[in-house]
Amino acid sequence: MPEVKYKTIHRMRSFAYLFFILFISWLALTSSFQWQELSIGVFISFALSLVLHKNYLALGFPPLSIKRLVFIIIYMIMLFKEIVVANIDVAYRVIHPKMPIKPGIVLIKTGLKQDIAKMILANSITLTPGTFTLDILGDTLLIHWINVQSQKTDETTKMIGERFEKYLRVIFAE
Amino acid sequence: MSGTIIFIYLAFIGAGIFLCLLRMLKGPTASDRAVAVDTITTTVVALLVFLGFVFKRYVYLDVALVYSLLAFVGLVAIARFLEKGI
Amino acid sequence: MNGFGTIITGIGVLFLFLGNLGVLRLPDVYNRIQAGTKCTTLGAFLAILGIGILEPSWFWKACLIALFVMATNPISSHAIARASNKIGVPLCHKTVVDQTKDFKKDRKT
Amino acid sequence: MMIIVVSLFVLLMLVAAVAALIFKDLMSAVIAACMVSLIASILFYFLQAPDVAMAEASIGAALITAVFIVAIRRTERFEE
Repeated sequence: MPEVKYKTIHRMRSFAYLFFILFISWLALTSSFQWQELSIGVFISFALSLVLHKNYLALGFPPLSIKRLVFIIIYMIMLFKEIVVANIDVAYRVIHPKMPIKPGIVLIKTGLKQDIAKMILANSITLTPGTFTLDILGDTLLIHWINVQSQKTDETTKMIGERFEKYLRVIFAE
Repeated sequence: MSGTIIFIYLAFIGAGIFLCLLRMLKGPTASDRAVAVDTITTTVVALLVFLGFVFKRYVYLDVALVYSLLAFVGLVAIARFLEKGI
Repeated sequence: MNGFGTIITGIGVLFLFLGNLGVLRLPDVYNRIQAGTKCTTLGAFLAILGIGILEPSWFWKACLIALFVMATNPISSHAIARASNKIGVPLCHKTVVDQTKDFKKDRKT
Repeated sequence: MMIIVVSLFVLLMLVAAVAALIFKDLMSAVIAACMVSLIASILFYFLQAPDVAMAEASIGAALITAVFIVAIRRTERFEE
């Protein structure tokens, strides 16, 4: 019965991850190391992760590995750089007396499978220069673009989505 | 940080909130007003943390956390209602 | 360290002000959401981080609040934008292209 | 110095409250009322009462808005 054994290991691993996340957030919120608060935190995190680890499993996070960790850190740095560029861009458009905007609503395609990956992609698109996610359905995203440069779906996919997707595809690979 | 700099920062944040309030008064549709309230909420969270620094009380940071969480819940309720429509 | 934190907070406050100005100036709902989300997210992040640098014992809690703002702000703006796209709030006259109809065609099937 | 900032916020709260009275679209009036309680929460914060500010933010911004929205959904949205 290799299947059942794999499932048990998977479940225990998700339980451990959830316990770790909850305990870290407890430490960050209380920010004290007395033994009473620590023991209460361990107890509450244990009870919550006992109840909720099936929901965590349904989110579909991949298991952690060193390669994924490196890519997550690279992704964070690139995202922060893009956010700064986005802000300077929007601030320039706001201050300029004639407001050089050319807005429009376009479609793009994505190749990601999991819902959580699509959510991270949509939030990243929202925070980067000139683009804003309006709606998601299946593998299609509806994007509001403040400075339209192309109307074909292939080109917009290459210009907006590709720079995040090449990292997310590695992070969320099976 | 001296008193003059604190006053300049507070004046900038107050002027920003005033501009958003003007948009809330003018806005032709209800969506515009909801956007204005959303922007004001984020500005106010920064203002609350800044005032906590001015008053030198650690407890005041909790208020900023609770404020951002609850304003988020209220805005999502408004957005759900706008989506279903009349 | 003190001057560094003051400058970071100042940049954050400037971005907050520009975001609020953009909400007042830009012509229609979607453009206003663009300014109101991007500028205020970075502005609040930098302002809270600068306070954390100025008062080192508050640093972790300030980081927690900043991360929280950064996670929830796009979601609430996205909810409002999706609602206004669904009920058909009109676009401004500068708009070049609107492909919502193609998307809705996909939605029916 | 603080008194100028506090009076500015009182003025903003007054303007939002009058707007909530005037609007014909009841949804906009609910949004304006939400904003009144948010600014009231900041004023309590200025008066060094963080617990009251927390309660005002939770009740005013989340609970009252939700209750008003349920009420509008049961009745009609536009006042004539």
